[in-house]
Amino acid sequence: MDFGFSLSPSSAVNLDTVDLSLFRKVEARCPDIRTCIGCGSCSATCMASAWSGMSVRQVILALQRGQLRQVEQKLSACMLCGKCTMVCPRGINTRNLILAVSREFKKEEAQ
Amino acid sequence: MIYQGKQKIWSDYQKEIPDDHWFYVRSCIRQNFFPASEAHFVKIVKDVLGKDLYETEHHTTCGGIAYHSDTIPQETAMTIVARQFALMTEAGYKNLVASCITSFGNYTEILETWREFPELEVRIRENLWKACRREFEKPEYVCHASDVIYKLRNEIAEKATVRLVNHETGEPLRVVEHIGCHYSKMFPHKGVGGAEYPCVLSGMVESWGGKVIDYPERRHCCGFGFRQYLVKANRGYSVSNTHKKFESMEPYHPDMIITNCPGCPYFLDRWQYVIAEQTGKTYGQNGYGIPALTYEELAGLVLGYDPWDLGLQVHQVASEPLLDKLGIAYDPAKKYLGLNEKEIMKPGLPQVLKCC
Amino acid sequence: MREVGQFEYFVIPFLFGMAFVLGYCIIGMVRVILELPQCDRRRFFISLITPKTIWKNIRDIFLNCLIHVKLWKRKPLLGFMHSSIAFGWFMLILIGHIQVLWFIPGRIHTFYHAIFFNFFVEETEPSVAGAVLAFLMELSLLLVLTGIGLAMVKRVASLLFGMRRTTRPSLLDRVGLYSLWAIFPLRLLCEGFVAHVSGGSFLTLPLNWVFRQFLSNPDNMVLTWWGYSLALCVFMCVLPFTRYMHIPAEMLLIPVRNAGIKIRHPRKGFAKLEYYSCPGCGVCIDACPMSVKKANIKDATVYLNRQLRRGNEKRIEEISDKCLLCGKCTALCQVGCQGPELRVAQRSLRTYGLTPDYAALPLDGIKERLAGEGEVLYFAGCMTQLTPAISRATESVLRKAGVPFKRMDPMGEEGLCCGRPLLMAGRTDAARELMARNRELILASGCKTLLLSCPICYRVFAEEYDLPGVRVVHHSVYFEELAAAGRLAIPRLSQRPLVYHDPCELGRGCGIYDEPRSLLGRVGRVVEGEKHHEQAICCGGSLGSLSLGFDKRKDMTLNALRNLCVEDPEAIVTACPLCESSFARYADRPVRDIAEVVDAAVPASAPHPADVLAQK
Amino acid sequence: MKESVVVIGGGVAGMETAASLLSLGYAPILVEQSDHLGGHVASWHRLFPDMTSADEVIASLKARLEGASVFLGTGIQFVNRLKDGYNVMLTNGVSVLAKAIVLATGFRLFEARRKEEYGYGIYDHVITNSDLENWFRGGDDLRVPAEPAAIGFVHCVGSRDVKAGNTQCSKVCCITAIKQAIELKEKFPGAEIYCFYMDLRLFGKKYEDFYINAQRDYGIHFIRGRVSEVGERIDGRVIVKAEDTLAGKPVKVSLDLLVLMSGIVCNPEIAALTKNVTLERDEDGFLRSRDNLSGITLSPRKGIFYAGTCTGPKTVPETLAEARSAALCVHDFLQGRA
Repeated sequence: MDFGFSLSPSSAVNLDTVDLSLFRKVEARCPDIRTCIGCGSCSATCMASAWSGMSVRQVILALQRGQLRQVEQKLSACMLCGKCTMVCPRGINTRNLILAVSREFKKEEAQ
Repeated sequence: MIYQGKQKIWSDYQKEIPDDHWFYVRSCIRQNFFPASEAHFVKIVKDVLGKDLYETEHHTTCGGIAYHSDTIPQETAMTIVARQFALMTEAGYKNLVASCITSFGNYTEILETWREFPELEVRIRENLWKACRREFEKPEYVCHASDVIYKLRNEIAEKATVRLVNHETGEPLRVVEHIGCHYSKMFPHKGVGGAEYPCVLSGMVESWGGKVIDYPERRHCCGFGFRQYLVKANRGYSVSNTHKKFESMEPYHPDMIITNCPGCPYFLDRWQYVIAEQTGKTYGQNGYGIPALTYEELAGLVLGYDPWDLGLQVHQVASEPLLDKLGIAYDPAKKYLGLNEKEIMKPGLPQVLKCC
Repeated sequence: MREVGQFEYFVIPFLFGMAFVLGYCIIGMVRVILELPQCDRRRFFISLITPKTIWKNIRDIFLNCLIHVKLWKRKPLLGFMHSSIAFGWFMLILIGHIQVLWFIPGRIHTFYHAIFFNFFVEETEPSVAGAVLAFLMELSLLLVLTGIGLAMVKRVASLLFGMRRTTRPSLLDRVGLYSLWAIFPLRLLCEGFVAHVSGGSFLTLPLNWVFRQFLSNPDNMVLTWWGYSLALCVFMCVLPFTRYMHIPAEMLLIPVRNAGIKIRHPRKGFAKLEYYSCPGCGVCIDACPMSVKKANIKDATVYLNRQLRRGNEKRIEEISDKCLLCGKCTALCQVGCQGPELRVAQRSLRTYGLTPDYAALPLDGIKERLAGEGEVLYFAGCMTQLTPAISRATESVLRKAGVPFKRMDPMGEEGLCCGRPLLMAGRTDAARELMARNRELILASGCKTLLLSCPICYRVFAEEYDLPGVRVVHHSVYFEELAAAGRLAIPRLSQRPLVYHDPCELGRGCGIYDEPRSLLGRVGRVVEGEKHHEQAICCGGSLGSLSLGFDKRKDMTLNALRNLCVEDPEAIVTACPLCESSFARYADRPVRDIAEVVDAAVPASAPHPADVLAQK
Repeated sequence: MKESVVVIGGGVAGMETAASLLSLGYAPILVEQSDHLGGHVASWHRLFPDMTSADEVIASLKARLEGASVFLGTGIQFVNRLKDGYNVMLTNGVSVLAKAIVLATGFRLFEARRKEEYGYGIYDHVITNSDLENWFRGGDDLRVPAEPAAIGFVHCVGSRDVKAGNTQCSKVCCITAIKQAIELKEKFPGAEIYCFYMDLRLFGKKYEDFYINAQRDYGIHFIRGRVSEVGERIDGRVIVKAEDTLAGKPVKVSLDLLVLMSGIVCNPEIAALTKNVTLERDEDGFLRSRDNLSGITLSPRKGIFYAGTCTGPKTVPETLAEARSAALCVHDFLQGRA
């Protein structure tokens, strides 16, 4: 029956059931992903963030929360210029991280 | 769960509830959806327990729905409430009892606001005088009707003919108690047992022999949320809230839900039908739903009133499985007979949710 | 006694080894040529019949394979060691064949007569030609033996040969090495035994005299010939599986490279030739800036080549990702093995689940802003955004020189990356897409000159972009031109010593060494670090490395700084924003970009030379 | 005869003050209400940042108290102001006349039960930082499961919280939570550990290193967001809800153990102590120093001094340094120099 409205999926992240497989794979290639403190320097300095929403910080977070579609969306315009690596206060090798994510990412799993 | 821990919290939130002489204000929603509940509240308090409860046909809405739906300014709501107080003062009462949780919250909020901003009270007094030449005294006590039943729960238990146990197994029934948001979430000290582990309803359940279920989403709103339901575009959000609660309580296999708010029994009841239609899922046993009752209906049941007199037939979820568990006799043929055995017509049956 | 034409069984091991190694190399060569893409193959064949390249090939093979000129330049002793073995051996083979042709021309087809010549002949030295040939043979043998002797010394004291670190040979390498070492002393022994019969020269004749003092039965000497033949056999049989494969591989590598072919696939064709041409000498270990940390030694190009031969995928990946792509290993490598290109090719093999999409870039808006005619278009680049002093100084110098310009990527506005970092990461397709967009913008700007601050950008714009009518120039070159043309009035300030650091991409990458120095020389006294020009040491900040973390780079930067400060310069000047940031992090003295130094030197109020002329 | 100085409170602040006074040549009288010295530190297991054993710290402090008069199990009946000093009446009937008193009355741990939504004392697997230390010390605690798969820490319980009546930062909880998280991870390497924080305030020496280690080497997850509520699941695990503020999304997780980082709040008993001799208190309830920059150990009253956390949350090294400073102030005062 069409009520004109329907159940909306929860926006909450459930850490009990969250799919961390991609995060674990990326973590294995790039363990310093864990040390992100979410300061946002990477996004602030990003040449692509202004026109694409690119944000390494959000990618790291999305990986840890299993939100694979956001990973794709937030990484789509990376030019690998390395500014984020230059500014990261924790010395995270963000380029390596981006490449690791790009390699391990599987489009079909993100659906 | 450490029960003693909860008792300790409850002891911190002992609310003073007057014994007698109440000025009763009804609920807009309940008068329409659960008229028998209010009628039985009056009946139990006045006739069964012999207390003094005063009502006047001159009282109006408290303005709560309009206030929470952002359609009237606060000052208007305050002036409406001031008029209720004036009616109470004129009738010579000092203890206000609201049937509606939102009204109760509204009264409490307004009194607290006046306490913080006395100049506002002065202005409202002027407004009221200009509008209808009335004056008021603030109530000494503001209670919710469920506070009164809570206060009288042991007296009711003494007179009870039915206990909240499965009459076949002797096991206490598993009861979900759902407290209206405006009862104590705004002012925890104004509710019996505070906001986190309120015991206004659990006290009744335990006193009448049932067992209260503590499930993770017990604090969650029923889904009404005023704007969430009243604006159709938001209704998906409303039903999703309710769905979340049912998913959370499901593993506990509750036998029933009791509520003390106008909206809650309505939404916890009706949305079970919508969820069943949309997801194919039901939460009671054998395809039935979980009956969601008002505390007055429950009090009426334990006192031995006829389920159809209590208005259980106006619920979407069939209450027969519950009545069977309790061992309460009922006549299925009379379910849809109204006052004076007048046919009130049988509703159509839903596709998924099993109803009798 | 013995007669020419008599067959001796001891030649069989040699013949077997020879047949094996020849067969292996021919098959390998055919495979490599077949693996070349068709266009490259055609190009190769054409080069083989082009006189210019023929001559170049012969010269290169002679100079590189036999004389090892690069090693001579690096350390004469090391060069001598290698060329004495290679050239000496070559001469032994060559003269051996001349001897056969001279004395027993009918046997030239047998292969082995040239190798075991002295066994099969008698009395060769009485003739003048015979004596000269014998003398030359033994001179060559002496040369080889000297080389072998030096090689033995080198194994225990490599530092004498200018090598701090050298590779650890594998087991087969050792077998090859010891058999190689054994061949020539055995040959001396063999020929010493028979010198009284075959004739000989200054080495074998005295040796023969000594032997005959205590050796009665001359038949025993057949065993030594067996030993000699077996040593050759062992060497040739293990050769394809050892570093000595570089001997045949390099002979093909040189013509293929001279044909102008580039690495396209890390395992096929040209790349295969490259890693088989690696002699495993380990020069690249000392060359590699990462080698300051012991943990990185195994990531030098020589190990990449070794792993590529072995097919150890995990290590290949690791080594490929770690490299800074500074290019110093190639600059020092005697066979010119292109370590960085091999690694980039390896990186480009990967498949990615995420492909970038640059469609959202607001191209039209930028085009509108850039529209103009004939101005200099200044592209500061991503890294310069983090070192605004460079772009500010560049703009200021342009203004002082009266050069009208437009900024392609103003601070804080939408900017594009040049595409080089993507290329370095092997993401060629994405890089091409990005480059196409940049190209569109540059062409839309109507500029005639594209000025770059960053050598990373400069290299890709210069090498990979197709920008007709646009001159791509790095600011160090451009400013030098302005100064030379008198458009920048730089008063010679002082004799203060300034060291110039060659950024990898500008120096080794694009061969620009002189202009920055000459520009800097207008401001102060240019001093050099211990290593400079093509031997300059990477600052450690390179974008080339994918996996090297920040904490792993500090030692490299410190080492590069130590190298730059040997002359105790007042300041370190470079021409790359990345080098500047890397050095500034740890340096104990000011680190400046050349643009900043020039800007500070040109007086702000100096009238523009053109204006001065106009007033006159 | 040596001059007597009354030191009220036998925690690390009181002990260090008394020890310093002793070596300055005074006769300190150390009064402690409980039956042991060491205060809160004595109930702790190991101390950041060097994982020093708390018992060792207390033992070395005790050793330096040789010769001081220590009254254990003794409270203060009243303090009266005399013309030239104070009369301190102890609950054991002893009356002491002293020119100087040092208050080292310390703090209380926030009563975690008051944050009802976290269910301390109600849910089976919710404990406090101090319960956890007790467990580390070998104490039994049935609330700590044998093999937890997931453990959570809630920072700022009762700190920086108007609703809890405490707006101050307790200063030590961030680093304590990280220390305890690492200790738990060492005990239960298979467990996922989540720290829910509002801000991480890792100001002290080596604190940031602790934080990086916790992230990098122990894989502890830090989620920026305050836990809103805790519920109990049917299997007895607790379910924690918060907002992941960096993601802007609600987050929930089921845990086998939840540790509440109870904050440092003022010691309410100060009120009784200062009945006859009024000492002003700050809005947060802690004693008000003469000034917060150079006179933190000075009370506004002549002859009364403060040491340690009675003036606000402090770390152990800060407390000890302040105790020594208080002893010196007493010395200056008794020498007539201040």
